Amino acid sequence: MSNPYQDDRGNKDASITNPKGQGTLTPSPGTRQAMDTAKAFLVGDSMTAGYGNGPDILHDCTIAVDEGEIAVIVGPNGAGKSTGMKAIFGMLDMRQGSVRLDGDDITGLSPQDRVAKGMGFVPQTSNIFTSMTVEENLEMGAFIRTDDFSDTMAQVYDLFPILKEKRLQAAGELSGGQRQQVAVGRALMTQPKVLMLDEPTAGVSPIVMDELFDRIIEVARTGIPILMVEQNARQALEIADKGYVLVQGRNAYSGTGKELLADEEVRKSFLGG
Amino acid sequence: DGHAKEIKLGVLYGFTGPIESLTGPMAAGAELAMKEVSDSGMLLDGATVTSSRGDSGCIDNGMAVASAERLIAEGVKGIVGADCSGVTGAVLQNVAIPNGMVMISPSATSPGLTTMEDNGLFFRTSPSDAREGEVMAEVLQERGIESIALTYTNNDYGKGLADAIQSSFEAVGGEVTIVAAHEDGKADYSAEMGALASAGGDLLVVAGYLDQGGAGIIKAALDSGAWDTFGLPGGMIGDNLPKTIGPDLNGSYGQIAGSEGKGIETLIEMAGDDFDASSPYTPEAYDAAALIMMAMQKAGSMEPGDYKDHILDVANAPGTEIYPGELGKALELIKNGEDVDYVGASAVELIGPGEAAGTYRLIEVKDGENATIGFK
Amino acid sequence: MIVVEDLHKHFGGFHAVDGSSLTIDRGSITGLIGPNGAGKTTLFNVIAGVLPPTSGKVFMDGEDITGLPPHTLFHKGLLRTFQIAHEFSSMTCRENLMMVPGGQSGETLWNTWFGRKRIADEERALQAKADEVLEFLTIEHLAEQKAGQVSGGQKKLLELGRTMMVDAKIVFLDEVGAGVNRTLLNTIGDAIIRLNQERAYTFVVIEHDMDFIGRLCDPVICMAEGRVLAEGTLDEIKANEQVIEAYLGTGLKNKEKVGA
Amino acid sequence: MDFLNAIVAFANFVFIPGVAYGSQLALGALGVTLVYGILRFSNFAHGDTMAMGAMSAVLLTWLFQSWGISFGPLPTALLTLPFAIGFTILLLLGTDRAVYKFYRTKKAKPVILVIVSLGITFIYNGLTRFIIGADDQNFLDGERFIIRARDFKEMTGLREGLAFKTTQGITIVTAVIVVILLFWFLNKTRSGKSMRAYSDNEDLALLSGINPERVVMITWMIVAGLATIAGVLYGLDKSFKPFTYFQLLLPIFASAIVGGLGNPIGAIAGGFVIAFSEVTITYAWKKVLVYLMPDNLEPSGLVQLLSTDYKFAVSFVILLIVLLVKPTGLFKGQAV
Amino acid sequence: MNDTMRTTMLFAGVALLIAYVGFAQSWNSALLIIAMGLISSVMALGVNLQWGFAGLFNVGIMGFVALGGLAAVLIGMPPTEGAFSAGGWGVLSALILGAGTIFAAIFAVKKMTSGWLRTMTVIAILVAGFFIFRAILDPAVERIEVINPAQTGYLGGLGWPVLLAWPVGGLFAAGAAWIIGKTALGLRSDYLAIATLGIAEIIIAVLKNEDWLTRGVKNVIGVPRPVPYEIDLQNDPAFVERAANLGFTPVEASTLWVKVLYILLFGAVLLILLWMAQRALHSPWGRMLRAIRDNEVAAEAMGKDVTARHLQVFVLGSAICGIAGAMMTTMDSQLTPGTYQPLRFTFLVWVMVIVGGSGNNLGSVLGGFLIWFLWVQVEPMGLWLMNLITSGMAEGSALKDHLIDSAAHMRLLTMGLVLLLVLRFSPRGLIPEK
Ligand SMILES: Nc1ncnc2c1ncn2[C@@H]1O[C@H](COP(=O)(O)OP(=O)(O)OP(=O)(O)O)[C@@H](O)[C@H]1O
Ligand SMILES: Nc1ncnc2c1ncn2[C@@H]1O[C@H](COP(=O)(O)OP(=O)(O)OP(=O)(O)O)[C@@H](O)[C@H]1O
Ligand SMILES: [Mg+2]
Ligand SMILES: [Mg+2]
Repeated sequence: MSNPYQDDRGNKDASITNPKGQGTLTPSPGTRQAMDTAKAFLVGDSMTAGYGNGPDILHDCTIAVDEGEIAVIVGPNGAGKSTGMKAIFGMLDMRQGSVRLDGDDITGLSPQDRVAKGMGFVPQTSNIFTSMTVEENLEMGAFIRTDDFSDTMAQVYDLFPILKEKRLQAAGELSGGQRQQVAVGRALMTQPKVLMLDEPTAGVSPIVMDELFDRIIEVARTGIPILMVEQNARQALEIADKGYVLVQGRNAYSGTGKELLADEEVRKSFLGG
Repeated sequence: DGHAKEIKLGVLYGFTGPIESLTGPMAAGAELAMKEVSDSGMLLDGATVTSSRGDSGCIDNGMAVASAERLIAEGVKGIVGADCSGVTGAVLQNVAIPNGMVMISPSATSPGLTTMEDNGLFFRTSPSDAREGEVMAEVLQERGIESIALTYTNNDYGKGLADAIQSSFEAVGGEVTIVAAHEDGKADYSAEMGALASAGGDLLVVAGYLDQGGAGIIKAALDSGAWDTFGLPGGMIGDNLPKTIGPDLNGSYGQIAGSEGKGIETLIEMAGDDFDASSPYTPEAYDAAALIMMAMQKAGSMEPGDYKDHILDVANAPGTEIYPGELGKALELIKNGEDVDYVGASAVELIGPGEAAGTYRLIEVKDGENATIGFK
Repeated sequence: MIVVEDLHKHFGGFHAVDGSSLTIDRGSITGLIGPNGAGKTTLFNVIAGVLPPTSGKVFMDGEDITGLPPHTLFHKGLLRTFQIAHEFSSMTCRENLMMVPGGQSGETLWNTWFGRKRIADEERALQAKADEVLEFLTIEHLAEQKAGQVSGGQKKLLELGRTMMVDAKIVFLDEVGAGVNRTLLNTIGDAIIRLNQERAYTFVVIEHDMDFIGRLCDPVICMAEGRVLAEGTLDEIKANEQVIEAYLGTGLKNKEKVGA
Repeated sequence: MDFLNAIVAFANFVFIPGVAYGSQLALGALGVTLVYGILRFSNFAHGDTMAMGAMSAVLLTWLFQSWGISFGPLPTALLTLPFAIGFTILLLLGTDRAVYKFYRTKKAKPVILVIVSLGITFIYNGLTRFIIGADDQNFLDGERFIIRARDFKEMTGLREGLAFKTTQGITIVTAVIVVILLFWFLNKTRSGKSMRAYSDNEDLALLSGINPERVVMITWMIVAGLATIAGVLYGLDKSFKPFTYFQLLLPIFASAIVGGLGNPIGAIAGGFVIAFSEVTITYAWKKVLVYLMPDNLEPSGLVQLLSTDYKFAVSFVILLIVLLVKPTGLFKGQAV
Repeated sequence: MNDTMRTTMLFAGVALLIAYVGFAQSWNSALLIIAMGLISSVMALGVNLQWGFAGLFNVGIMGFVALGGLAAVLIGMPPTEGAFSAGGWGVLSALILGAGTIFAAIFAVKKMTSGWLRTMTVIAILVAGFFIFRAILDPAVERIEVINPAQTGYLGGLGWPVLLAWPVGGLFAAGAAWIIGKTALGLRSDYLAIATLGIAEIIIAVLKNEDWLTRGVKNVIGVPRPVPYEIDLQNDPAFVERAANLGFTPVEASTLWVKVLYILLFGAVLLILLWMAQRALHSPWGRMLRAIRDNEVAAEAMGKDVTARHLQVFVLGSAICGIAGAMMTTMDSQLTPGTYQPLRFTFLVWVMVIVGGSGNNLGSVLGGFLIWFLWVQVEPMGLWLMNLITSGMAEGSALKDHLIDSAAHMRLLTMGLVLLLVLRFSPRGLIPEK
């Protein structure tokens, strides 16, 4: 089991306390798929990781995304998609492998240092401050920014009009889909250099999902790489430049979004036919 | 055999808990008597007496009993203690009686202890509160006080004393406008003061502890201008009170168990700077320890079973009067087969089943000090 | 089966459910769709007794069940899942399922002391059942894992699994699909259909995945702003202008830029 | 005139003491509520932290007095406050380093932290008694009263006096200022918001770039300030005695809870609720009624609802009633 | 296997500590620690049931323990001559009337539609009821309290065998817990805690101030015992002879024997309760409670009646504390309401539960013994520590004297240190929940 001291209730992921994502810096040999990660903007290279003292969840898994690209990770439940995201963000013990951002090795950095380096992340669960108002949630997204962020906030409100309506309401009182919008909005507020989204569209309505994907594409086209996990895999892969299929913590398939969509095997096993 | 023996006496007080600030001097008082006897070399052919302290917690039966058991285990031959009436009863019943251990409490004043089954093992050098009530009523009457408001610390001591004061005062024709309890160590006494002030009265009698709620009550009364003189029973008499309250206390008066000058003054002198011998129950503590040792001498044995029957002998007349500082002399007299009448620091006179008859020193606060203005 | 009459639920001045009336037929699989914040979950919560309604009534089989506590409704055969997974995090996944059935004799203190044999028998049966469900959900390897330590999607599966542990009359599923792998979701859909056909469960399903809704549900109810906007078959709903505007949208604007 | 007398009597014995005591409780409750709100556990050591802070102020006051420094009509202790707060900050940060940090990184359950803070209480308590002794210490100097009861009577010619102490005045003013500052800090400043964010969702706070150790540090520093101020003001008004500070914990917690844990405004309101329920319900109305009623209707008894023995019980009954109506306190507190 | 080893080792360790006291100090002390350890374990078991099983934060243990103590007095003490005829009926009718008032008020709340009229009616009922209650109660109480106030001044008890008081103490506590649970169990975490804390204070306030019931702060002394008195044993030639045969002096033998008897009684109670708790925990019932503790909303949706279960556990746990309280008062053979302090009777028990390992019954038992051991043995440890520290200092130096004098204050400090050390090395308690 992960951490014996931990309060199992609520979102208290013990692994996050790992102050520095320790790990050896030797990249392990190649993955099954030849991937050109050398010059990718953000790459989690040959990651092997697990929670606390538990078993390895990720096995020599590599995920990379390049500037202006959208990379989508798909896979069955429990495959290690979220774990991979957390590993890239330094939220758990990396046992092997490295993470590089824009050429720098950041394997040893703490999550908040990675934020400072310009990484933005929307976790899958507990991704909002429930007791704070919507507006404060967004402000917290801009915590590390020292410039005036009212423009960005206006953009977020533009994207998710419902949030503007509810901006003085405690985020915990929102509906499931609205919370998701707050979560994504919070990450956008950071104006990150790279954006990582763990199932951003879970629970949002079709119309908002479309808006969201639109926006993601727009963001990506401004040059910001986007790495996201999606279960709405078909829509996601359609807009993806790169797709990864994870199975049991390993890279099972990867290719462009189109390639994966075209692959019969992938479609049947992972995209629901 | 002329060989120096060592006798251990237990000192069982609440070193922690609500009267923790009284117990330091009390223990020192008892230990002073032991030192005096040891130095004299007269007890049972030159025995030295040492003390072994135990914490009664004042209000924690479990702890008190455990500490007492420990003292027994250490082989004490008598216990000076306990302090608060509640734990005294518990220790007496659960430890002293079963082990046949003599206990002399300097400060357990509850009338309830008077009649408790004790197999002749329990004594106290402080009078029962019933007596103090009478004395106080007389004092008040002499001063022309017609009505009092009465507040007491909410424990057996305070309650017993308040009952005694109330009934005695009413018996001499006084009026008690209100009897209100206060809890010690509480953060605020405005509520009590509100009720007391509303009831009114010529004087506010505070049957509490001077460095517990009692002081807080007096402060609250002075602050709100409800009273400026106070009646102070024994628990409120001590140097600390004028010191903490300041000049406003001048003119307040009361009484404390204690004898005419000589005994207590000698003790104060003996204590010097080491501890405050006029602190409540410190003289009584000294006397309690002294009594045990003199009874041992009289019995020619340090076993509680042997000397328990001699305590009343040494405490009361006839015999040569013995004051603090004269323990060596007393032991010598006893050795020579002569009678002694131990007066000690608190004018010990044991009555009934072994409790002090009670002489009281009348006190008035003058110029920020407790001045003795008479005896009763 | 379930009739909701002019139901209102207000949070302060905000009308989350604002006069909804709807009927859920016995044996149907009713889809409930609508934009985020339309009041779907709130409606569920009111029906399931988690929230007291501001006004309005809920009937089940003609019986007024308004405001009955959830545990009573459970015993009447009304089950629900939670949109945001509510797992019992310090218990294993298997225990998460085994705790569900009501009336276990081992839930009475007396029996825990003096009825060990009976409990043991029941437990064996329960465990077999739980393992079956776990297997169906493809998470049998997690049986001994603490539920707090499984992936987000797996938690949703557990949510669903709990409703499969007992014989329910009506099951309210609040976005079981969100976060669940689509291939698995298809299997789940099959199971729902099977339960519906073989065991005559009635389902009410909130989902934002139109494929899923389309495959399972008839009729479909679309809510918006606390009211029922439209009702009918999915095709009818899809054709409804208001629904398109409020909910479905018209697809990606930026799509053509992809891969450009 | 009688009417005025009644009002003055009421003000003197109920209103002013109630407000002063309420402010004292409120200041204490602010500290408790802050720890609860941000570090998410009930800090039992708060009473003894107050004692520690007050003790350092007492010692410093003595030092200052021996140097002949005074603060005019105000108590010297106020001059020592900054230094005493500094000491308490060091103390708390040290304690956090040595003790709490470990459990924080282990993500221990709140109840473990509660018990740990009980251990800290024992240690602080022992230290205080060890350093300064168990006795009462009076360290108030300067002008004791703003208005004395006697002066008031002379001034107004009323039969009832009204006393208003300097310490009461200072306490009330301080409480108001502190709560405004705190409220502003938590709700309007970046640091304050980051503290609330941390308390809400620690993991997400990390992802927003908030440095948790900094949040914890700021929290303890504010708590140290609050505890010292509360402890010193209380000590000035009553007197400094280590044991009472432990006892003070109970009404302080009651205040924080009635108001709603984690909510500064609630702490203030709670302090007054507890203080006034103690003072008013057990008040004997005789004195007031004597002034108000015509002579023939004067009450014979004390007109007291309950004896003061039950004042503590009464305040808890009120607390219960409040909680039954509002389960998380008057101002919607948090619950872990 | 490993876990069992660890548990066994820990218990063996505590046994060793106690044995050490036996050898180094006296067996009387050691047996006393065992007896009080047993009582503490029972209390810890009750709290563990509430917190460890169901997550109910009860900080009112003191009140339930005191109610148990009250039972010992009401069952065990002889009735006071004439007290009942003097005021017993008055008190009884006042109490019935008081209860009636409250029911009337509840009835009004339930039956009337809300509005100012209802509020006024309820207030009117309560106020009127209160004054009538006082009008009947006060004179009756006065009549009881004047009967020999120095010795009795209260109703006295039934004069029944005091062992009966144990279950009755449990019932008292259970009754109180039921009322509290009915009203306050809707509260969560620390709010429930402070509510229970307050109720405990109220119970103590009643015991302290209602002299007719318990003599208040004047204490009831001499509650009869279920075991023989040492003195009687010492005067019993057969006993003395048997003791002599075993090589004991009569005093030693009698004091030890009495304690052994108490230990057997307490041990039996603990074993029965422990067995019941263990069985309950490892059963669907325990599973249901854990589910409720983890997530009430979901448990409720899965058909578990959370309120009823909470009430059940709260009542059971409190009853266990009540039994422990009765046992303790029986052994002390006196009820001293002033001694009930939250620190000693509530927080110390919590420390036992947490240090032992919450959620684990064996942990609670271990915690009960260990913490009680420390509570009474830490003082000599503190003194020893001080002597050690000061051993190098000059005789009679002021600092040395100060340090030695402060030794008693070191108890709390040492206690705190030990507590922190244990929790440091075993943050989930010594025997953690699995
Ligand atoms: N406790 C609350 N206090 C205030 N407003 C609330 C509360 N709960 C929900 N709301 C509001 O009620 C509205 C309906 O919420 P509900 O959760 O029912 O939406 P939904 O239809 O389930 O949406 P989604 O598809 O996003 O889950 C939302 O606008 C939400 O902000
Ligand atoms: N906190 C945790 N402690 C221990 N194991 C965990 C924890 N969280 C997840 N796991 C395990 O790690 C594996 C991968 O989980 P992860 O959350 O990465 O899956 P995922 O691919 O994101 O799945 P999903 O699509 O369901 O979100 C799962 O088998 C899960 O049981
Ligand atoms: Mg995931
Ligand atoms: Mg919803």
